[in-house]
Amino acid sequence: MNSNNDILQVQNLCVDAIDRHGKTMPIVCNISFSIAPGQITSLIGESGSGKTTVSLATMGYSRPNCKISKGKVILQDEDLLNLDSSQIQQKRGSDIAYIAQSAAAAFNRALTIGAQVTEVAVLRGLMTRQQADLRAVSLYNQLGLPNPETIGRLYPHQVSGGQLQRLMAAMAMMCHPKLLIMDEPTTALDVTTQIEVLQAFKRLIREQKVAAIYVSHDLAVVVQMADDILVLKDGRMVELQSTQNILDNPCQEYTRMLMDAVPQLQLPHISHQPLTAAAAAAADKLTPDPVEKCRLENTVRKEANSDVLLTLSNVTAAYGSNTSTVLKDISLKVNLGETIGIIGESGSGKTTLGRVISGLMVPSNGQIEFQGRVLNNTCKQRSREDLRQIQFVFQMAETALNPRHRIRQILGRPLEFYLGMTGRAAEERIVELLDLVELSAEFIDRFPRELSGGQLQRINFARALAAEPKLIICDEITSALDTLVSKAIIELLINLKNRLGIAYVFISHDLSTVAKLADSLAVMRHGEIVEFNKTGNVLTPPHHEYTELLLDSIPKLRTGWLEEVSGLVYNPV
Amino acid sequence: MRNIQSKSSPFRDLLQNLTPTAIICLSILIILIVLAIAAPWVSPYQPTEILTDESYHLMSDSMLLGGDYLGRDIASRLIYGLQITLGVTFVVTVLAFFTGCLLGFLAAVLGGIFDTLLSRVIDALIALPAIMIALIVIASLGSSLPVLIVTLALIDSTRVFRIARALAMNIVASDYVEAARVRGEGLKWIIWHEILPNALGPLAAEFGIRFTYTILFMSALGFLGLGMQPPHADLGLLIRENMQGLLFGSYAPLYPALAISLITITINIFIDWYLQQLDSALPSEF
Amino acid sequence: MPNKIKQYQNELKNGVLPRREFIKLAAAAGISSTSLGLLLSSNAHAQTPKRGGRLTVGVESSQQSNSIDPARYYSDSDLLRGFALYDTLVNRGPDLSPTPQLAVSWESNADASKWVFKLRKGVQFHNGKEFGAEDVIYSLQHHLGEKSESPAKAYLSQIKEMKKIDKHTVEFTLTSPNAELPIILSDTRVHMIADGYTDFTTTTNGTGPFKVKEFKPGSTYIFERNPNYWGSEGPYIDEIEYIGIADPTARVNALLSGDIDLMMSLDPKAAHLIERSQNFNLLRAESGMHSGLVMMRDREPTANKNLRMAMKYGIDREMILKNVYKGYGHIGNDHPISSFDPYYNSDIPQRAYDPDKARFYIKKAGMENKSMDLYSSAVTGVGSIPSCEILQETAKAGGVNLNLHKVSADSYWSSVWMQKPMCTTTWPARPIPDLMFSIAYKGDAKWNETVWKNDRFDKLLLQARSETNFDKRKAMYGEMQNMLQQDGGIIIMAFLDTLDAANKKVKGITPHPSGPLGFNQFATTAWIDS
Amino acid sequence: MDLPLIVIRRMAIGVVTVLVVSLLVFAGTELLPGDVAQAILGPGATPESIANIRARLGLDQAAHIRYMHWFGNLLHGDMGTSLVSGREISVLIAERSSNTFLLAGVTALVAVPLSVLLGLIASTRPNGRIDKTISAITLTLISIPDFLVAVILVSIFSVQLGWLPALSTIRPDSNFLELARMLVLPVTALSFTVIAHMARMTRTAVLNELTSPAIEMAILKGVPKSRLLLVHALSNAIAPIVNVIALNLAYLISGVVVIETLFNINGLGKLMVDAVTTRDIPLVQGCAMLFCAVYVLLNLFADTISIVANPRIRHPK
Repeated sequence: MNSNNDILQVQNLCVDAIDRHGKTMPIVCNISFSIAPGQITSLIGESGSGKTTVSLATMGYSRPNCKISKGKVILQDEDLLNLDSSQIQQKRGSDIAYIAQSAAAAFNRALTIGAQVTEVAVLRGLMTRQQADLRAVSLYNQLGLPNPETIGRLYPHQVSGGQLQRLMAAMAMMCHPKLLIMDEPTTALDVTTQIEVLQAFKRLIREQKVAAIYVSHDLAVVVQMADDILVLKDGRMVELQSTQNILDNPCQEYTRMLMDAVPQLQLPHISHQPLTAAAAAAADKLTPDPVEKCRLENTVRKEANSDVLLTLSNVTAAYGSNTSTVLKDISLKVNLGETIGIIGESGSGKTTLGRVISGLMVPSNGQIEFQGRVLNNTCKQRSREDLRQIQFVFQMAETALNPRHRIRQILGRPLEFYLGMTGRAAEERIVELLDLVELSAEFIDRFPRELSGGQLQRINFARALAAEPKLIICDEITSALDTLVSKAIIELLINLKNRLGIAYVFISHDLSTVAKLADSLAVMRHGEIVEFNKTGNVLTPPHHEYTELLLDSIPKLRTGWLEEVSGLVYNPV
Repeated sequence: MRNIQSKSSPFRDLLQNLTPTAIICLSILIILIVLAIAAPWVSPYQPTEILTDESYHLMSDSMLLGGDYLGRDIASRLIYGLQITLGVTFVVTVLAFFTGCLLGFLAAVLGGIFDTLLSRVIDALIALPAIMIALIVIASLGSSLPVLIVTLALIDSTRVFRIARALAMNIVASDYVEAARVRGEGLKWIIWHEILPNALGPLAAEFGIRFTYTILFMSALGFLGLGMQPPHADLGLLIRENMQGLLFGSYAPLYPALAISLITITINIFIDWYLQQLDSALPSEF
Repeated sequence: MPNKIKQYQNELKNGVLPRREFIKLAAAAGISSTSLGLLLSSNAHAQTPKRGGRLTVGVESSQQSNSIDPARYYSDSDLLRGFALYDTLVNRGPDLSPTPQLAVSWESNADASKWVFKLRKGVQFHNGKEFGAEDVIYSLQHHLGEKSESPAKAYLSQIKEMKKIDKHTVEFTLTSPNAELPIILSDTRVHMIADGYTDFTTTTNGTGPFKVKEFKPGSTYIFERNPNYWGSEGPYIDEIEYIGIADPTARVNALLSGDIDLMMSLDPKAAHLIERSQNFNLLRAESGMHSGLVMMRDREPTANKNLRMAMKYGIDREMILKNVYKGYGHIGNDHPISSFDPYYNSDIPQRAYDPDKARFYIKKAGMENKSMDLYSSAVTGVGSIPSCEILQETAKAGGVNLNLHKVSADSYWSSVWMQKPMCTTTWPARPIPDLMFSIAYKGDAKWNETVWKNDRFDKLLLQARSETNFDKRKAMYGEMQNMLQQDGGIIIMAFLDTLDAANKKVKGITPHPSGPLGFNQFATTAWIDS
Repeated sequence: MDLPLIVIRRMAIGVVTVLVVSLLVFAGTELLPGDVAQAILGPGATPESIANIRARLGLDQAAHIRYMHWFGNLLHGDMGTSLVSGREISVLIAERSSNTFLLAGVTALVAVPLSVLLGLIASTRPNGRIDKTISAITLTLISIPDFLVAVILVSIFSVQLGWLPALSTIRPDSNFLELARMLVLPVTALSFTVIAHMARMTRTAVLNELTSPAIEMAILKGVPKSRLLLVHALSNAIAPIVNVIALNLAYLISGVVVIETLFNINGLGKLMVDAVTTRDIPLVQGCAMLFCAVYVLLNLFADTISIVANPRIRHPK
C-alpha cells in the first residue's frame, strides 16, 4: 500500500442517510483506503454493509436520500468531493468508470450497445466517432466478445448476460479511466459464465494499469480478483488486508465467519490441490460437520423406508405454443422423506420442473404420480388434499408473501384452509411454526416489510410447513440471501427434515449448497436431466462432463485459482 | 430495516410522514367536507331564498359573497353546491370504483374469453366520447339525479376498469398470488385478500383523480343542460348560471370555480404526496 | 317632418309617451310604417340610409334542424331568416295592423267569408321568375298539403278554397267568416315561394330582399342582397350572415367585442348594461310573447280547481318580472292577453301574490305540503327555469310544495308538454286575441295545453271572428278573459318585451312586438353607418 | 412476435373495437326515446309526418336486418342522409371535420410540445419549487371548467382589450392571419384542459425512468444532465407519453363541444350534440363511428410508435 503513486485515496469517508423528516443517520463511517495502478481492492460484506455506498461515494455519487457527509476522495491529487456536480460529471466516464451489478438493467434498452459504449467519449470530444468505434472494437476483442465488428449495432436485449457484462466493461474502459469500480459484476451470471468474465476483467485491469474497486459479497470470487480486501460490516471497516493475509490469517472474528460460511464442496475424491491453511483450519473447526453427518443419517433412513412418494414420467413442458420446449422428457422419482437436489444454470428448466410438479404449469406430455395416484396437471383440478401434500416455496420471499398480510394471516391461512384450524388453536400453531423456523412469537403481528430477508425466507418456509405436507419444493430459496443467512437457512432445513421427515425437491444453481442437503442430485441442462444419481455418486469421479464443468467452475477459496482454470467449455456432441 | 421493535400499521406510517403541504391540503379538504356536511347549520340563508330583486348584488354584511343572478345569497348556494358536488361525485366515484374494480379484477383473474369480451366492450365504450354516451343515456332515460349518477358512474367505471385490470394483471403475476393459487384458493379469496389490499394504494390515487374529473365532467354536462335539477345546483351549474355576472364585474361565477379548483388542486397534491409515499425515491442528482 | 312628430318623439324618448300611443299618433299624422321604424329607432334623426356593408347577426342557435323551408321553421332564427328571403302577402306593422306587401290591396264580402287579394306587379323571384297568383296558391298549399308538417296548417286550414282570378288576383273562400284574415296572412310562415319549388336543403327561391349565398344548417348562413328587390326602400346591406351562438353570455360578448353587429334575445340581465353603453343600442318592444305555467285541467292533481287557485295565489308575478326579467315586460292576469292589448279587459282585478290565500286553497284541495311535480325546460324560454325556482320558493310560503324537474330541450315537447299535469310553456306574440285563443284555448284546438273545454268560450270565439264592431268584439274577448282568469289552467308568469341589441352603427331597425330584431322588416330597412 | 405482426394484431383489435362500437351505438340509438319527428317537429308533429319519417327510416323492419343494412352501407362509405337536414352525412361530417381537425391540430401543435417540455422541466427537480409551480399551474388550469375559461378569455382579450375576435367562425376563404387570430383563444382554452394531463404523464413517465438503474449508470458514466433527460430517459418513456397524447387528441376531436359552442366553431362536437338532441339517428351513428375510428386510429398510431420505439420488439432476438 504505497501511498505515493496511489491513484485513489479515500480518507475518513462518511455517508449519511436522510429520512423523510430530514433526520440524518450515518450508514457508512470512516472508511479509508487507497489503490495503486493495476491493483484491485475489494469491498466485501453482507447486504447492508455499505459496500455499494462506499464504491459509489468514491465516484462522488450518493444514492437518493443519502449524502456524503465527511471525508476525502482524492483521485490523483484532486479531492472529488470538493468539485461541483458538473465538474464531477466531467470526471465520470473518463477518469472514473463504473460497472454496475446487472448489465441487463444498467444498459439503456432503447439505444444500441455501440452508441452507449462510445457515447461519453464522443460527447466529450475525446475521440471522433470513427476513433471511438475503432477503440470499442478493439476492446470487444480484448474482452473476447463474439463478432466484435458488429456487436455494437445490437440492442442490449439481443446479447447474453455474460456478454452484456463484458460490454459494460468495454464501456467503462472506453476513455482509459484511472479508476474502475465494479459493483458485483458477476453476481447475476451463471458460474460457468462468471469465469470468463472475471478473467477478462482481471486481464484488462492489469494491462491498462487501472486502479480498481471490486465490490462483492462472494468471498470466493473476491479472493480471485483482489489484491487487497476491505471487509465491511454495518458501514464500518472491519479489516483491510492483502488477500493472502486475509485468507491465511484473518484478524477479525467476523472475517472468519464470512469465510466459514462459504459453502465448500467436499468432494469424496482427494482434492488435487492442497487446501489453503485457512480453509483447512476452517474445515477443521467444523468437524464433526453436522451437515455431512445428517446427510449420512438420512441416507440410512431413506434406505430403510424407500416408499416412492412422487414419480415423474416423461414430462415435457413448453411455454407458449411449441416454440421453446423447456422440459424435455423428464423422469424423476422422489422417495418418502428423501431430498432431491436439482441443479442447473439459468435456462436449464429446473424452476419449470418445480412448477410442473406443483401444478403451476401444465406439462404438454407425461404424467405425475403422487403416492401411487396420477395427479391432475393443474393446481385448479387438484384436490385440496393433494395441494396440501405438495407445497411450493418460492425463491423470493419478498414477493411470495403478500405485503398487505400480517404474519398471522400468512401462516394462519393454510391452517384454516387445509386443516380448518381457527382461533386460539390456529394462533398456538402459528407460534409453534414460528418457533419451528426459529423466530420468536412476537413476529405474529408484523408485516413482511418489517422483516429481514432471512426472516422472510423462514416465514416463507413456515407457510409451507403449516400445511403439514409430505413434499416441499424449494425453488432457489437461498440464492437471494447473504452467505451467512443462507447457511443458517440450510441448517434449518436439514434440522427440520430430520425432525419432520418431509421430502424436499431442492432447486438451486449452486452445487455446493445443494450437495450439503440432497440425498440425490439431478443435474439439468437445456431442459434435460443430464445426470441423476445419489449425491455421493454424482460428486465422485468420473463425472459426467457437464457436472464436471459445473464443479470446476465453482471458485475456490484460495488465490490463483482463476489463473489455473482456463478453457472450461462444455460441448455435448 | 424499518423499526422492527414497534408494531406499525401502514396508516400510522402515512400519518407520520405528512409534509406541511400535505397537511394544508388535507385540512382544506376536511374543511370543505365539513362545510358540505354541515351546510344546513353553517349556511346563512336557505340556498333558494330570494333576498333581493337585484341581480349580482354586491358583497355586503348581509350577503357575504354577494347575490346571484336571481337575488339569492351566493355564500349559501356555494355551501349547498359544495354539498351536492361532493356528495354526488362521491357516490358516482364509489359506484364507478366498485363496478370498475370488480370487473377489472375478475377480468384479470379469470382471463380468457371473459377478459377478452369485457375488454372489447369497455374499449368500445372508451372509444366513444364520454359526453356522447352521457347525452344518449340521459336522453334515453331522462334527466334525474339517479340517472345522472348512474351515467357518470358508468362512464367512470370504464376508465377504472382499465386501471383496475392493469393493476390486477400485475398482482396476479406476482408470486404471492401464485402461492395462493397453488394453495388452491378460490376466486373470492384471490380478489378480496390478495389483489384488493395490494391494489388499494394506486386505486386510492386514481380515486382522487377520477373524483376531480367527475366534478369537471358534471360541469360540462351542466353546460349542455344535462346536469342537476334546480333549485339544487352543483358548483359547475353555479358557475354556469352566474356566468353573465362577469359582464357586470361580479365575482359570482368565480367563487364556485375557486371551490372546484381548491378541491381539484388539494386532492391532486395530496395524491402526489401519497404516491410519493408509495414510490421509490429518485437519484439525488436530479 | 312635422313638428308634432318631433315632439312625440321626444316624449317617447323621455318615457312620457308610451310607445304604442306614439305609433298611433304617428300613424294618424300620416307617417308610413317604414319611416315610423326609422323614427322609433333611437337614433332616428334625419339620416339617409347608406348602401353597402356586411351585417353579422348573432342568433340564438345554429342547428341541423334550421331550415329555410317555410313549412319547417322551428326557431326564432328561422323566422328571422325567412323574412330576409321571402315576403308575405300582407305586412304587419309595428302597431300590429296589416299593411300591403306582396298584396297591394284586399277586400272581403260582407260576412268576411270570401276574400280577394290584388297582388303586386313586377315582383321577381330570385331566379327571375315573375310573381303571380299561382305562386300564392302554391305557397299556401305548401302548408296545407296532406304530407305537410307545417304548424301553419292549424290556422291556414280555415281557407277552404283558393282561386286564381287572374295573374295578379287570388280569391280565398273560408270555412267560416274571419274579419282578420289579412293579419293572419302576415304570419311568419306564410312566405311566398315560387310555384313548384320543393328542395330547400341548400337554397330557395323567394322574392325577399336577400337571396341565399350559402346555407348549411348548423354552420353557415350567408345571404346576399337581392339586386332586383321590388321595394323602394332597401335593402341597403350587401350581405348578411347569421351566426348561431347558443350561450347568452357568449352572444353578448361577441356583440361587445364587435364580432357581431346585432344580436337577438338579449338576456334581460344584460339589457341594463347595453342601455347604459356608449356603443350599443337596446332594441326593445312591448310584446304579447309570454311565458306560461300550464295546469292541465283533465288530470290530477291540476284538475282540482282549488289547487289551481292555490297556484295562482302562490306565484309572485312581480318578483318574477323583477328578478328574472329585470322589469323588461309586464305581469299577466292568468289569461294570455297583455295589459297593453287593445282588447285587454281592465275590469278584471289583477290577481296578486297572497300566500295566505294560497294556503287556504291548498288546504281545501287537501294538498298542503304534499309534493307536486313541476316540469320546465330552457326551450320554454331562458327565464322559465329561474321563474319556476322563484315560484317554488314563493309557493312554499303558501304551503304549496313543488318539485321542480328540469327537462332537457330535446325531449320536452315530445314527452312533457301536454302530458305532465304541470309544466311551463311559451307562446310568441299573436297580433289578435283570436289567434291566441284559437290555437291554445279552443276546445278542439290541437295545442289546447290546459285542456280548456268551455262551450260558451268557443261560441264567443266564433262570434267575435265575424263581429266587425270593435267594442262588441272587445266585450266578447273580455268575457273570455274573465273565464280563463277565474277557472283556466294557465298562469302567465310574464309577458316579455322583445329584447335585442345592436351596435350603434347599425341603423334602421324598428323593434317589433311580434318577434326579434324588428321581426319582418329588419333585413330590408337595416343599414350600416360606417 | 415481430413488428408487422404486432401492428396487424393491434389493427385487428381496433377493427373489433369498431365493430363493437357499431353494435353498441346501434343498440343505444334504438333505445333513444322520442322520434326524430317529435324531436325536430316539436309540438308540430302530426301522426302523418311521424309515419312518413318512420317509413323513410325503415323502422318497420327488424333491428338486426336494419343493423346489417346500415353496417353494410357504412362499409361502402355510405353513411346515409341526415333525417333533419336531409343532407348527406358524409358531406356533413367532412365539412365539420376540417374545422375540428384544424382546431385539434393547432391545439396539439401548441399543447403537446409545451406539455412535454413542462413535464420534462418538472421532472428535473421533482418536488422542487419549479415542479410544484408547474404542477399547481397546470392543475389550476384543468380545474376551472372550460366554459368559464373561455368566457374569461373572451372578456379580457376580446371585450376589454379588443385584441382578438370573440368568435372563431372559420371559413374556407379565411386567410392565414385571420385564422391565426381566430384560433388563439379557443386553442388557449383547449390547451388549458389538455396540458395538465399530458404534462403530468410526461413527468411521471420520465421520473419512472429516472429511477431505473440504467439512468444511474448513465449518471455514473458521465452523461450530462440534458442528454440524460432527453436521450436516456425520454427514449424509454415514449410509450406512455405517446399514449396519453393519443387520448388527448381523441378528446380534442370528439369532446370539445363546449368550446365549439362558445366560439361558434362548427365542428364535430356540436354536430354530435345536435344530432343527439334532434334524434337524428343516422347522424348520431355516423358521428359515433367517426369518433370511434379516430380513437382507434390514434391509439393504433400511438401503439405503433411505442412499438417502434421499443427495440425489443423491433429487433427480436
